[in-house]
Amino acid sequence: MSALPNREEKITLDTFLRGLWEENPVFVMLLGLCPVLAVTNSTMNAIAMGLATTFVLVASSTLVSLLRRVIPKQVRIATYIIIIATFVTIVDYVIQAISLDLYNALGAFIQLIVANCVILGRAEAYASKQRVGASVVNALGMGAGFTVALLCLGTVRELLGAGTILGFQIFSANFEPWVVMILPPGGFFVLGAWLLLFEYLKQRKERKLLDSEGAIS
Amino acid sequence: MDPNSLTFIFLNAALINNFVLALFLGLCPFLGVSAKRETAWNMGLATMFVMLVSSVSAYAINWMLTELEIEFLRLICYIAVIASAVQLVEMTVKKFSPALFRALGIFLPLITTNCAILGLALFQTFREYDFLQSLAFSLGAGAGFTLALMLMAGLREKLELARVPSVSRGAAMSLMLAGLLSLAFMGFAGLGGSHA
Amino acid sequence: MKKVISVGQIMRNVVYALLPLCAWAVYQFGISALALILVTTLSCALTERFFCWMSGRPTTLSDFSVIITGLLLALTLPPGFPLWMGAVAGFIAVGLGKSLFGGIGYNVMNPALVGRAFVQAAFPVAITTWTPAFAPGRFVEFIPSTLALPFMSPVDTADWVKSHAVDGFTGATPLALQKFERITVDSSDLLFGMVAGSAGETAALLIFLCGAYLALRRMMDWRIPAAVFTGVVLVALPFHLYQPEAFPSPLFMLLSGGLMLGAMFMASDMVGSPLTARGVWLYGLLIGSLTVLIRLFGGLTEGVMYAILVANALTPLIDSITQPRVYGTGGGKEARS
Amino acid sequence: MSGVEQVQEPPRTPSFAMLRTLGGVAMMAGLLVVLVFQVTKPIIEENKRIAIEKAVFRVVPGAASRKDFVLGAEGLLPAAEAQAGGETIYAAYDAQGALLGVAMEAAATGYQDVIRILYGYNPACECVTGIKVLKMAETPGLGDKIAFDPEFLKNFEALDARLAPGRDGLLNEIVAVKHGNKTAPWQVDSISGATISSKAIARMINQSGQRMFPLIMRHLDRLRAGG
Amino acid sequence: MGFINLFRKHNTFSHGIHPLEHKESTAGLKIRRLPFAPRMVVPLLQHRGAPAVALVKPGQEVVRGEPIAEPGGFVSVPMHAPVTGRVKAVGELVPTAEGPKTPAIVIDTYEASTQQVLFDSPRDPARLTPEQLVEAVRETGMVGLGGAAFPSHVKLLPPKGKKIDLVVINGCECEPYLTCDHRVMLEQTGKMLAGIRMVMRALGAERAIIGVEDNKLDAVERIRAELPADLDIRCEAVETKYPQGAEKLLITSLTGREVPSGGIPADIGIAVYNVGTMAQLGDLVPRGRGLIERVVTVSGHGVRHPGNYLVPIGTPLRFLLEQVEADVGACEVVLGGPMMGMSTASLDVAITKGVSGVVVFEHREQDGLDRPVFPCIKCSACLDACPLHLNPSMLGQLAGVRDYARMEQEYHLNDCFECGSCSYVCPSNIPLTQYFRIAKAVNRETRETA
Ligand SMILES: Cc1cc2nc3c(=O)[nH]c(=O)nc-3n(C[C@@H](O)[C@H](O)[C@H](O)COP(=O)(O)O)c2cc1C
Ligand SMILES: Cc1cc2nc3c(=O)[nH]c(=O)nc-3n(C[C@H](O)[C@H](O)[C@H](O)COP(=O)(O)O)c2cc1C
Ligand SMILES: Cc1cc2nc3c(=O)[nH]c(=O)nc-3n(C[C@H](O)[C@H](O)[C@H](O)COP(=O)(O)O)c2cc1C
Ligand SMILES: Cc1cc2nc3c(=O)[nH]c(=O)nc-3n(C[C@H](O)[C@H](O)[C@H](O)CO)c2cc1C
Ligand code: SF4
Ligand code: SF4
Ligand code: SF4
Ligand code: SF4
Ligand code: FES
Repeated sequence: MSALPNREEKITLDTFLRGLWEENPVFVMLLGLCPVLAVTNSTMNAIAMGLATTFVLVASSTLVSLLRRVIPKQVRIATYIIIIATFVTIVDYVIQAISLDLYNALGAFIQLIVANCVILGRAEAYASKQRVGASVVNALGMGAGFTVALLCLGTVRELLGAGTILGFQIFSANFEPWVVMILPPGGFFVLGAWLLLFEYLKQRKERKLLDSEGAIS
Repeated sequence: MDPNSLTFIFLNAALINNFVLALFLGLCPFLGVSAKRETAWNMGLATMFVMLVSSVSAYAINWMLTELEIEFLRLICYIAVIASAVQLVEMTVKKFSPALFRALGIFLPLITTNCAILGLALFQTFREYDFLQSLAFSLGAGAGFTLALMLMAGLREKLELARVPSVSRGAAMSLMLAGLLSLAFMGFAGLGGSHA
Repeated sequence: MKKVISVGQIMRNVVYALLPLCAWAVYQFGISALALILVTTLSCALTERFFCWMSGRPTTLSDFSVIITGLLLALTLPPGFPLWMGAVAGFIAVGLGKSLFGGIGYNVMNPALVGRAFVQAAFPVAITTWTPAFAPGRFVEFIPSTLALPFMSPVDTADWVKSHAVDGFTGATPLALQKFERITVDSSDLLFGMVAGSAGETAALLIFLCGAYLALRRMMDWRIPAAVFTGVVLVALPFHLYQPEAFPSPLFMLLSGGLMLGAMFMASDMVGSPLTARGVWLYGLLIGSLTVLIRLFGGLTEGVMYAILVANALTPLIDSITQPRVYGTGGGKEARS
Repeated sequence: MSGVEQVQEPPRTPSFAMLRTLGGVAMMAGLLVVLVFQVTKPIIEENKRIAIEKAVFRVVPGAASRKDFVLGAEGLLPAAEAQAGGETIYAAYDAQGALLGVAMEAAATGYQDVIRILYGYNPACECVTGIKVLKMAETPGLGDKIAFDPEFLKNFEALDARLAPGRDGLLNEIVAVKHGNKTAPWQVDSISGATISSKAIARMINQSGQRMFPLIMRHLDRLRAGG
Repeated sequence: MGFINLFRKHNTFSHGIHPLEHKESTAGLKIRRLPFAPRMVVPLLQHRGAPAVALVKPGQEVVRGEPIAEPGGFVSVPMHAPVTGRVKAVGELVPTAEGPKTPAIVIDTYEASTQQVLFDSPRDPARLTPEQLVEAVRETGMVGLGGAAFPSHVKLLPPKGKKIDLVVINGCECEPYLTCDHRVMLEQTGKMLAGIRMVMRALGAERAIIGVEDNKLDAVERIRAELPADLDIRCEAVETKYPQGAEKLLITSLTGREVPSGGIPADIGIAVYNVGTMAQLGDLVPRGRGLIERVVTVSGHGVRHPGNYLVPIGTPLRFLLEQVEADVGACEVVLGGPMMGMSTASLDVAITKGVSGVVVFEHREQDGLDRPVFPCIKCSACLDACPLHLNPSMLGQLAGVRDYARMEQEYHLNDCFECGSCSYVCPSNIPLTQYFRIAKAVNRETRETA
């Protein structure tokens, strides 16, 4: 985790991109894993969850940032939680209004967005100290990072587990799905495999860097 | 076995639909506090305890909200009431059993708002459990959480001594271990259902 | 002053003990079983080689442990299991079950069973599709599902089974028959492998003898199978006495399904089992009782694999509560004279 | 940072600021939620109604309208009038208003967890006319076929559920048999490889039917009349 | 839980191992004298405790049996000249089997040096008070000949408040190859019993038990035939099993009692002596002489004339091996028994008071040792072997990640007496005992620097 900015920050591309990669809440910080694993047995669910989370993230960051000068220290966490819970309740009803099927597929995990520490973490570590603009951009970045992670899992799991993406047949009709991928163990395995891949690439890069330095000196 | 019996609810929450390994609830503490058996045990106890408290409070709030017909405030109330209830109990414990407090203390504030606790409250509401069923559910969920945590901690301590390849050290390995545990727990599927 | 057995010797002997089982499987199920055994073993070996190469370690093929993994894996799969799925199982067994944690000695769960559990969850239909033993023409003709194209669904074997009309073959294992139809298969059929089931699990007597060879040569801890059997009997007997028609006898429990193979060759893998004698008893009793409970009250007909995996996961905890009592640290002995 | 400190400075006490903020935020939250709730409530209810209707019409083919009743201690009452709890049943009528069938829920433990279904019963032919799975956690590709496998669903298009002469239970127990072994119209032909899930469906219909069908027959007139 | 004793196998301890004995080639051979080497090397530290302090100067003449060094502290012993000759050097650094070099007195032997010991001051042990007896033992320079080389007089002065009521005499000789104690029991029975009598008197002990492994029943018979009537001394056969001779286990085998962890036999009122120690004391104290030679088993496939030799202390190993026509070219030489002994790199080390055997292995005999080391496969063979019921598997794994502190705190590292049983049985060929030695050394060092 890079040092948290204490001074108010200028909005740069980095404010957004940080959440997408360098501080990716799922792959790097390993936060909010429960929804990531629970709802990614299909791409559709992953997208819906990503959007819902991003919305709550952005909305609560905005409000927290707006109110940052009037919230006393002692009650700030309580306040944040109430704010977050409010937006989650809103999302919950909106999704029910949009599609009951989707709502049933996501189960309790919409409401559990409240417990997702990415959101509380952003509120506490960033939005409470930054201007609204920067907070929104940062929250969008984090939301995007979270959504990308959900998609990384959702597509792999749906593709292998059902042979489809977003319900469209990708492989030949005779493809034998790997059911385990949409079962709970599959969630762990796929996330584990992504982390392995990232670690492998990182180590390879470091080795190359070392090698090239060695060659120079 | 009757799906509404207390035993079945307990077993189901502990083994078949284990909170961590099958429902994906409480993963952050599961991955974060499972490096050592001792902390895992204390964390498990703390969680079980908080689950019990929140199950009781959720039952009470839900009853009240239903009476007042303001269910739409459920989520906000749950999270606020559970957090304060835990804080209250924490203060009581601190006063009457400092030893217990030392064991559980550091974990309590961390767990209060995590998704296993909230999930427990929400599930018992959705499934319309009565008071006793809610208790059995929370105890089962807590026991299952502790079991998963202890298993994980045991395995991780064992692997501390292994020559694990550099790539799989760390979070990736923990996830793979969780996957293997989850795979093993699939054997409990359908336990207690009558199939004759 | 070294004149004890080496790891390589132990592993080689286990391979020897497994060969009769493989031969029996081939005799029973024909070339499909042979092909399956070859494919899983090859897949395991190649995976081991690959991961050793990836992590820059010397190859460890020569210790033969990976051959055991391959053979045992094949023996636990249905004889008509598609070969490509067998290859997947082998890859997962060694990759996820062993190499990920550092290779031989460091795996936390039995690699062969990790592979099997994975394909059981991935391909639940294929792994519960049984074909008859002693089908005519089994030495010249593959079971059609065996040759499914990689990543493609296997063809339905129902017609093939019909065309080979083996007397009264129902496509159900003795355990499934017992559980769903309350038909108990004769013990003698179970002893000699005259039933449906995984390639290497059917002939209880042969498995017992091969395991006994290992136990006698002290390459395997006899306590583990003994404890598993005890656990089975302790749990199955009361139920059987209470309701003989509903709950099968302990003998049936011991001889049916993968219990014999699991107790003799898989629970006994020392890497995943506790260290002390007390720990091993606990571990074995746990496997035995869990197996019976899953069989009687679970959703699955067979529970040996899951029981062993769960017990493997419990091993570190069992170990921690069964440390040996060190000489001279109490236990009341000092007081005596 | 400085902003926070300013707020805490006297003359206003910190606890006043805390209360004010918490109260304010809570008010705002309440308002927002109520607002959204009010807006979405009709939509959601409509969604739910459509969902139930779709399900009822599916399990009672040919239905055009439905009425909800509660079958409980007080006997059969229209849902709106029922005070004490009971089991909700949905009576379905054709375009002319004639009773086509009754839909109700049933549940039992399947392979992984509890399976809940809605199924239709036709008092005229004394048979089950269709099922729809409402909730399950069966294995994808195996047990979950109970929801859509046409061959399996065909079992329930006219599943014999005649009452025994005493009118207090079924004449023939509804049971699942192994795939391909169906010989009687009250048997359910299992999905191969998912016997457990199939048996769960048969079992839940049997249990529910043993109890409910005699009651429905008793209140048939009321149901026919529609209230 | 007395009834459990009914099932306890009598006269043995639990666990332990059964290595091949290889005693047949020397067990029947009488003790023979070895000629003097032209140059003798007497290290000043041949025992546990403080080094001795030299009393002689270079160029000085010494007579066989004359004291040449005095004790350097309470836990220390004097040294005596093994030969008549001229001191060539004092304090010269010489190699040892353990590795680090140590100062020694080097003596050039006069060719005329006789086997006769001229340095005598006879006395009657029966007349000495216990205190005088202890002093007399100290003057002999006697250390434990069973291998540990702990100064014998120290064991005669038990810690305050501890009363010794039982003396256990260790005639197990559980190490493969070694037969020197066996020969001593057969050939010097009387001297040995005399030594036991002295020790019992010095300690005020009422009873003594001589424990002998049941592969030496001839020795048991011989001893039983000569047991004195006036003393409560018994001779018991115990199971032949390694490491039966470790004092803690021998005590358990003979009495069923356990020495507390971290304690010494004196804590339960017992003192343990080796049979060779007793025989030498029985010989030396009445004559007022010092310890200048001991019986050493020389054996192994690489030795042409294996046997038991009475070797002057300070004889260079190379000389000894020449005398028995050992083929040293392609061999590994172990001082002590093969299980506990040290494989020595240099042939210039001297035979010291603690060396009970010299075993010469041909390389092919060592086949197992160069097998590759595998990771621990948790086979639990080592747990079943460890006579102290430690968990060598876990200790080894912890050593692998250098968690030495945990080895000590949780897994009783300090109880391990490095018997080598675990390494012997390990199919993965893990040098467990070696790891434990290193771990203990590192822990000791960290404690000292802390
Ligand atoms: C559920 C749970 C989650 C945790 N998550 C984190 C985390 O994300 N980051 C972290 O540094 N410590 C985490 N910890 C460990 C912290 O509790 C640790 O004690 C804290 O970082 C120490 O901070 P302090 O030195 O400021 O007290 C977690 C602990 C628990 C029980
Ligand atoms: C991973 C896995 C998932 C399974 N899922 C189901 C399921 O969803 N429904 C079911 O009835 N049986 C399920 N089974 C159980 C077996 O398929 C069981 O043997 C089968 O139901 C017996 O039916 P059969 O007699 O037709 O083979 C599953 C088994 C495994 C290994
Ligand atoms: C593993 C081990 C094996 C031993 N084996 C013998 C033995 O066979 N004979 C023996 O006299 N002493 C043996 N000892 C030494 C004894 O424990 C004890 O130190 C000795 O008997 C005391 O007598 P001493 O001081 O007269 O030598 C052994 C020690 C250990 C640690
Ligand atoms: C008695 C015995 C049983 C074994 N059983 C298994 C087994 O069930 N599965 C397996 O993968 N390897 C087995 N092995 C081989 C080996 O221990 C295994 O590959 C290790 O788990 C690899 O670290 C066995 C070895 C022995 C000696
Ligand atoms: S706050 Fe919740 S989501 Fe965040 S780390 Fe803790 S348990 Fe996980
Ligand atoms: S190999 Fe040689 S030294 Fe080793 S036990 Fe055998 S004979 Fe003895
Ligand atoms: S060397 Fe130590 S750990 Fe090994 S067997 Fe001997 S006493 Fe036990
Ligand atoms: S004998 Fe060796 S391989 Fe076996 S448990 Fe002990 S250390 Fe491990
Ligand atoms: S515990 Fe972290 S998201 Fe569930």
